[in-house]
Amino acid sequence: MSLIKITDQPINTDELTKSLIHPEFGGIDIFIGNIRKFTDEIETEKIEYTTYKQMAEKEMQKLADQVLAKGMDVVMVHRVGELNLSDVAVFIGVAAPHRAEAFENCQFLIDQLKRTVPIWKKEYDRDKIRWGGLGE
Amino acid sequence: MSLIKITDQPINTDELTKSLIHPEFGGIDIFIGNIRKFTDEIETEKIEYTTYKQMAEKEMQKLADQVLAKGMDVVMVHRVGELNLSDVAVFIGVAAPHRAEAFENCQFLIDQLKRTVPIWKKEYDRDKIRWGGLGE
Amino acid sequence: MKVKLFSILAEEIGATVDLNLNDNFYARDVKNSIKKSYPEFSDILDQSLVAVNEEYADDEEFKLSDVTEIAIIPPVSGG
Amino acid sequence: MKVKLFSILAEEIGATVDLNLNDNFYARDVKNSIKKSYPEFSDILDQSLVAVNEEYADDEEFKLSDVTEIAIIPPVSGG
Repeated sequence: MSLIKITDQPINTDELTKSLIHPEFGGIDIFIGNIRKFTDEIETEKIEYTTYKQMAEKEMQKLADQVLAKGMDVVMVHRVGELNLSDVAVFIGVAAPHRAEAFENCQFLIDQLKRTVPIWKKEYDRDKIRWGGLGE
Repeated sequence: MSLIKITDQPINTDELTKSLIHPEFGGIDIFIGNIRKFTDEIETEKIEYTTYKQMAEKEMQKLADQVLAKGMDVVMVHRVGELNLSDVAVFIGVAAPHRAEAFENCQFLIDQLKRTVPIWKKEYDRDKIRWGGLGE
Repeated sequence: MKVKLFSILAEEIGATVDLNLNDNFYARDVKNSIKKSYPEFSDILDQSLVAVNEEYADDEEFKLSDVTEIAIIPPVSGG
Repeated sequence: MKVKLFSILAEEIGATVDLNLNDNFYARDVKNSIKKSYPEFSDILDQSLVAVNEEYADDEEFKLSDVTEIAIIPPVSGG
């Protein structure tokens, strides 16, 4: 019942959350990343995400498979396109028999997604445009 | 906008999740605990939660205050009464500027809730009734 | 003084138990007093905490006149 | 061979760049070949990885005849 995808549509957090609630599991940890207005002094207006979609979904599936192999359920959805303040960019959920595993694996998935999955952000800040991942 | 409460009504995970999404924060971690069918070999049929409500809400607020004081947003809701398989018993959410803090503080809140908040479960298992927290 | 009981103690003994406490008392006196009447719950009482005025009580002495509410808190199991 | 570009490279250079690769090549050859034509992006290319057939490429040698897709992956920034 795992769901792994890149989408250009708004993320339905309610539907994804409910898909993780099963009687086999007792603990669900969910990470939601949304567009933040301020990063220190920098004010963001919108973010445009692009992706190398086929490869990104493969890389997400590889990460999910490591958690699925331990008998947990996983949801990983990343949105691309133009996102405004508060819009949800990423939803990661792990359902596990016990809560410690749910936390640990959910954090693993978002940490790894940020390291390996080919998705890029172009940040439209009040002062200028910034490309995520590149030094100033 | 923090919300701390004990309720005898079903937990609206969608409403609580959306209440945590603000442009001031970029990372939200949510823990959802639901009624699990199997704990090793033991099959659970339902759980009845009771509470010392005024004190439980005070204890939950004390925990939340520690996280609110660090500038994050917090939701902590625990349901009491008779819960069936899959029903959500607890929802803990932390919204923070950065994700590591969200994970750390969400896990802190559920761990502490289980240690200090006066809520008790009476577990109706297939073989017998078990009171949570007491040795066999 | 009526002491609130919860969980298995409430189910087995009742929602409250009436105790005679001294004008000055310690949290442990509350548990000991219940143990005398209900020795079969000594084991659970040993694992329980005492809450005075909706706060967990430490080893300090309480003045009965300051106390509006006492409760026995068996090991909690929320979540 | 058309090589896919993304992020700032796609915006500045285009969605693909056409390269002449040898029948046997290494991932670094792809980056070096682009650098020759676009020296102004050397810095970004140094930070980028190469993906061959939708997998991150290590230092191994590739046979051009086995390759259906090559892409340059600048530092990722999802999440």
